[in-house]
Amino acid sequence: MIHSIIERVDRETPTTVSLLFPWDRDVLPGQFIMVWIPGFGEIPISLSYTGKIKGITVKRFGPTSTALTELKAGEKIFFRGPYGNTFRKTGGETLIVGGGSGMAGLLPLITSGSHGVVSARTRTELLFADRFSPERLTAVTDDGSEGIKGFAVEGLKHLDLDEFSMMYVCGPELMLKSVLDYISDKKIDADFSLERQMKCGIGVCDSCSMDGLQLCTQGPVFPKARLLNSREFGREKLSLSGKREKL
Amino acid sequence: MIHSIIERVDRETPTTVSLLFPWDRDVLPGQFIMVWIPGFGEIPISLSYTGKIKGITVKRFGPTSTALTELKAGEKIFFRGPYGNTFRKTGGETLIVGGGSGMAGLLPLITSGSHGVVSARTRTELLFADRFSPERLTAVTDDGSEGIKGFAVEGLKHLDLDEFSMMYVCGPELMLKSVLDYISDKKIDADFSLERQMKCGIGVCDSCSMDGLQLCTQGPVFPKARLLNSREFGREKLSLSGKREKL
Amino acid sequence: MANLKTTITGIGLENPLMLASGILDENGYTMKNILESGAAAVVTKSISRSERTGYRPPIVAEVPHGLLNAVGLPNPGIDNFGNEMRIAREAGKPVIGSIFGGTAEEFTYVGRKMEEYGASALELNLSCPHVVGVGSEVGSDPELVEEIIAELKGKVRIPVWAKLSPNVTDILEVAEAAGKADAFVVINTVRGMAIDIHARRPVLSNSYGGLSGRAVKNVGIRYTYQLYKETGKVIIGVGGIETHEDAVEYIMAGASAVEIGTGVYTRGKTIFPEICRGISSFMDSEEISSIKDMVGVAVQ
Amino acid sequence: MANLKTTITGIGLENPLMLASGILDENGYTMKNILESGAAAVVTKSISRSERTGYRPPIVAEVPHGLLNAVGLPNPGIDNFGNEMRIAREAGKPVIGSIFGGTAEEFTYVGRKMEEYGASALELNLSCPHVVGVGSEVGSDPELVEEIIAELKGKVRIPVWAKLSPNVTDILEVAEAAGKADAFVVINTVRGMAIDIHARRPVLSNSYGGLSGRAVKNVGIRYTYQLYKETGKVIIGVGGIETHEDAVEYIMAGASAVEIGTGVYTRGKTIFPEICRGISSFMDSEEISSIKDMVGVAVQ
Ligand SMILES: Cc1cc2nc3c(=O)[nH]c(=O)nc-3n(C[C@H](O)[C@H](O)[C@H](O)COP(=O)(O)OP(=O)(O)OC[C@H]3O[C@@H](n4cnc5c(N)ncnc54)[C@H](O)[C@@H]3O)c2cc1C
Ligand SMILES: Cc1cc2nc3c(=O)[nH]c(=O)nc-3n(C[C@H](O)[C@H](O)[C@H](O)COP(=O)(O)OP(=O)(O)OC[C@H]3O[C@@H](n4cnc5c(N)ncnc54)[C@H](O)[C@@H]3O)c2cc1C
Ligand SMILES: Cc1cc2nc3c(=O)[nH]c(=O)nc-3n(C[C@H](O)[C@H](O)[C@H](O)COP(=O)(O)O)c2cc1C
Ligand SMILES: Cc1cc2nc3c(=O)[nH]c(=O)nc-3n(C[C@H](O)[C@H](O)[C@H](O)COP(=O)(O)O)c2cc1C
Ligand code: FES
Ligand code: FES
Repeated sequence: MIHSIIERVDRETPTTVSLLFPWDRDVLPGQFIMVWIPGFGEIPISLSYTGKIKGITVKRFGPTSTALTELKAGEKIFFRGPYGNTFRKTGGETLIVGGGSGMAGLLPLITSGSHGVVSARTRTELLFADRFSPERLTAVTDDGSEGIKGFAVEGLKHLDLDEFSMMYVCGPELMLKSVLDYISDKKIDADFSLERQMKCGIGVCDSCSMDGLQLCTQGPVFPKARLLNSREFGREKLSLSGKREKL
Repeated sequence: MIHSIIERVDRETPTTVSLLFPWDRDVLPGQFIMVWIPGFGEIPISLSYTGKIKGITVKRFGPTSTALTELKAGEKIFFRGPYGNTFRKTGGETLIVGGGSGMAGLLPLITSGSHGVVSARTRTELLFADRFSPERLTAVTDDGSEGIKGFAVEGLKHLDLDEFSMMYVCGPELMLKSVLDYISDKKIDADFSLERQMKCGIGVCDSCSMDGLQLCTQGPVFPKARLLNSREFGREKLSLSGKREKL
Repeated sequence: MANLKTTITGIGLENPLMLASGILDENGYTMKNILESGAAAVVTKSISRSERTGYRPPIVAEVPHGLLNAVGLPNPGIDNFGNEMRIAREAGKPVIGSIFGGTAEEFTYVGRKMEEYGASALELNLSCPHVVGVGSEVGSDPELVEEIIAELKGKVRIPVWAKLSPNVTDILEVAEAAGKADAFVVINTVRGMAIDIHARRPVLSNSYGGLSGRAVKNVGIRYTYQLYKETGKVIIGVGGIETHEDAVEYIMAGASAVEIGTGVYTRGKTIFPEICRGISSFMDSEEISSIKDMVGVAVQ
Repeated sequence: MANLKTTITGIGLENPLMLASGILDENGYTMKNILESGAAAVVTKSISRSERTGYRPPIVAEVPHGLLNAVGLPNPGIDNFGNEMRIAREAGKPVIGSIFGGTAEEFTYVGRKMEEYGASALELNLSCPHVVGVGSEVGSDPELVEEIIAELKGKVRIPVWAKLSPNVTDILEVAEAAGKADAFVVINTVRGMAIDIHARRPVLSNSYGGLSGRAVKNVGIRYTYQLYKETGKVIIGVGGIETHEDAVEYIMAGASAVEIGTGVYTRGKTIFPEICRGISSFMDSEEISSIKDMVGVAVQ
């Protein structure tokens, strides 16, 4: 295990915090680490800060992620990685589409030229919406408390996708699927960063697999073309025990 | 184990052959390899050729060395190494003193400016005597069949040691001891390459040790100064079982 | 080009390399992908009668020269595994069903279902916890092993391989009990543990785990050699294979075929074709014409 | 600067690092040299009643991440070992006598002589071949172990450490039999083998050997943890220690002191002072003031 000392904790939303810590290692946007909270568990978390100081942005969920959001500056953080691949680079204007904590892994991609579609359950949970200039932000909330009411794909419908050279998408798999379905016959290319159950992070346990590919080693980022003909994406996954289930 | 194919076999004396084989590795004069003859045993042998093509020069003794002298060109040779340290470099004229197969490890040191004291039991066993120009060779045989009769140290007595900047000595330990005793109060410096029982070659078995030093990792070459105050050199060694014995 | 084809307990293999149980073999599509990557066969994750979720992560720890794992034998239960078998078998190569249980009845139930699903052979994982004697494994209870295999051999027609644990005082005693099996598979993981000194606790949620990878290669070679020499059985070697030299070492020690687990993590799925190429050129340079001609040649 | 002093079964050590048995401890001058290099104590080569020459070379094979050895327990016999003990003790630090035999009488004869020679403790190497049950070791015969230790404890005053083999199904059974020992030492080497595929035969002249070094570290950690947790005894950890992190890992798993063997080969004799420096700065940065404060802290 690698360990570091947390330097700063930023509260991003009522349920989400960023933890910043020094780690002298080159990492790429899209890559993740397996974060270990001794006594609780180990979970995959994207690197939201990929500069000299690294950072993660975590949403409270079960016991492990909750323990993680309760860490303080000065405390140790344990992890291994970095794991996984990165996004394709592109010139031109990019569209960044994040749902819930999915914005965390997209943060390193945001530039002054990016347009964002940020979706969340409710207005207070819109993560990193402030990182886009207001005229380049499309906010979407399930409850309509801010921006467009509905799911992320509703936000896309308000945009002219031909303006963008590339779309980067991260969020719950069903959201990704709806985005993929929406753009399947459109010109725009896209990279999707997927999240599935990950037990090992290193390509041995098969818990994260889709179509025979391991999200942890061959993903988590997949190009639009790869997902279009998928047999499992957005449809089926294996449970903790390995039981095939509908998504 | 490393393996190579023997390229050439040179008969050097009735009991001694050189085996030459390619091995793409930098080695230094004085270093040795542990040569394995499957089914017979494994023994330490100095590298007598240290250029691009490597070579060893082996005298028939027990089963393993005998099997080694019977290998033919085209056959495989198995070994590990290189192990051990090397001789100190020096300018000026050097004196090379080798007894029996001890000349093997000294071969890489012979230059056109070297003077040699080559000793052996009998004239046909004088190893590498032909590598010195005749006027720079002092041959010594136990039986007086060539050159000076007696042991190596007798050869030294016929030379003015002040002419040499350095002496390199290799041979049976008692020969080395008599040489050391002879030069102990003389100005000449010397490097001695020692041979003791070696079972592992890598500094774990303690079978080759002398004064707490391992010949295989901290030797086999020791400077005159180190040997002068030795408690074990030329006096005592441990047997195959580890029993302390007089040399 | 040397011919890598071989057979193991009557099952034809296009090369001697199989995927080991527990590594990338829970999802049918993954198994299919591994077969398409060049493995001659895959062994499924070990399957039991009932569903198990396994342990909470951390379930693996990357240690120097190997992996430590305590996955906790998660599996959907044999009744839920038919779909994965069907998908894996689309590759048209042998799929070996790894099964485990605590009693002969459990093994038999699961084994018969595996046969129905089209498994080419059964691999019995005898290293699972055994309820009666606390702390011990099924595989260290020779009577139970004998009973399981006798029972299974009477109930299924496909070959039965017994995968033995290295964590025993005397493997020959277990091998004798498993004497009715068609082949022995050695080794399963070696028990081990890793502690994080900064967190001051074991890394794996289960504390204890099983060591695999390069660290255990020489242990696997030893058991392969010993079982080949002392029992004369068909042996399948597994443990720490990452290069073609490792595979050949197992074969010369007596293995008729080998399995690769941790090597897939250290070298990727291309390990299968890469090792095949390596074996093939080794055989060419040593003028060996078939895999069978190498089996056990180093055994004295 | 953290204080590295500690004690083990009443023996004061200037730091927790000792030389393991069988590595550079046949010649008294070598043991003295190792003590002067910074080891707190040395354990001698295992000594028996009668002289033994051991096996013909190759007696070691360098394998990835460790060493395989089959030295064959060469030793001059206890009656010829007094001189070496005297020379080693000139360093003024504890010398632990490792002894072995096939019967309680042999152990007692050798142990009493070792005590006479000034050994600070006896380490019983229970991993030597046992004549009665062919193929098995003294250490896998609990009754014999119990008898040896009972007998010795009645005949010598110095502490008795039992060095246990990792090659057993259930170490707790052996530990129970060895319950009268003052400490347990784990682990001895793990059985293994290496085959040279170009020579097509085992490398070691004895074919089988014992694996040591990094490859076995996690096995040693596991046994240290298990014995500390289940028996509450004083534990001495050994196996694969090459860095200060390794040493601390053993100590946190329950070891009161550790031994280093193969590390002397991979890192040289300076491994002792280097690891001491490393432990010391680790303790400083973690604000731990004594070795004893780390012993077993990772045990759940
Ligand atoms: C590549 C990737 C990147 C991600 N990035 C982020 C990010 O940046 N920010 C973010 O907030 N989220 C991220 N996530 C999602 C995040 O990993 C999950 O939300 C998180 O795992 C949930 O943690 P938890 O507290 O619910 O886990 P817990 O409930 O504490 O469980 C911990 C682990 O144990 C497993 N587990 C639980 N119970 C059992 C059991 N009985 N048996 C076996 N296993 C069990 C869980 O599946 C989980 O793996 C990412 C996920 C992936 C795959
Ligand atoms: C650094 C070094 C360099 C050397 N260089 C050369 C050189 O260049 N040329 C040369 O000719 N010689 C050289 N020698 C000497 C050479 O190593 C010996 O002459 C050789 O070991 C003798 O081989 P053998 O055939 O008698 O061995 P064998 O009798 O076959 O024995 C092989 C090994 O087994 C050991 N052994 C034998 N019986 C037993 C037993 N019962 N139990 C345990 N072990 C046993 C032996 O001690 C030996 O190590 C060198 C020696 C050293 C130390
Ligand atoms: C993550 C992991 C999970 C494993 N699960 C199983 C299993 O379910 N059943 C089994 O028989 N062996 C299992 N094993 C053991 C392997 O099949 C194999 O015997 C062992 O890892 C040694 O081979 P390797 O060094 O090539 O990995 C597992 C090994 C690993 C690393
Ligand atoms: C060459 C060699 C010889 C050994 N001889 C002995 C021995 O005589 N007695 C003994 O108890 N252990 C012996 N051992 C085992 C070590 O003492 C130690 O238990 C083992 O090597 C694990 O520690 P390491 O990884 O630090 O070497 C030997 C180990 C090696 C490598
Ligand atoms: S998380 Fe285990 S294979 Fe991806
Ligand atoms: S030959 Fe073994 S220590 Fe030198």
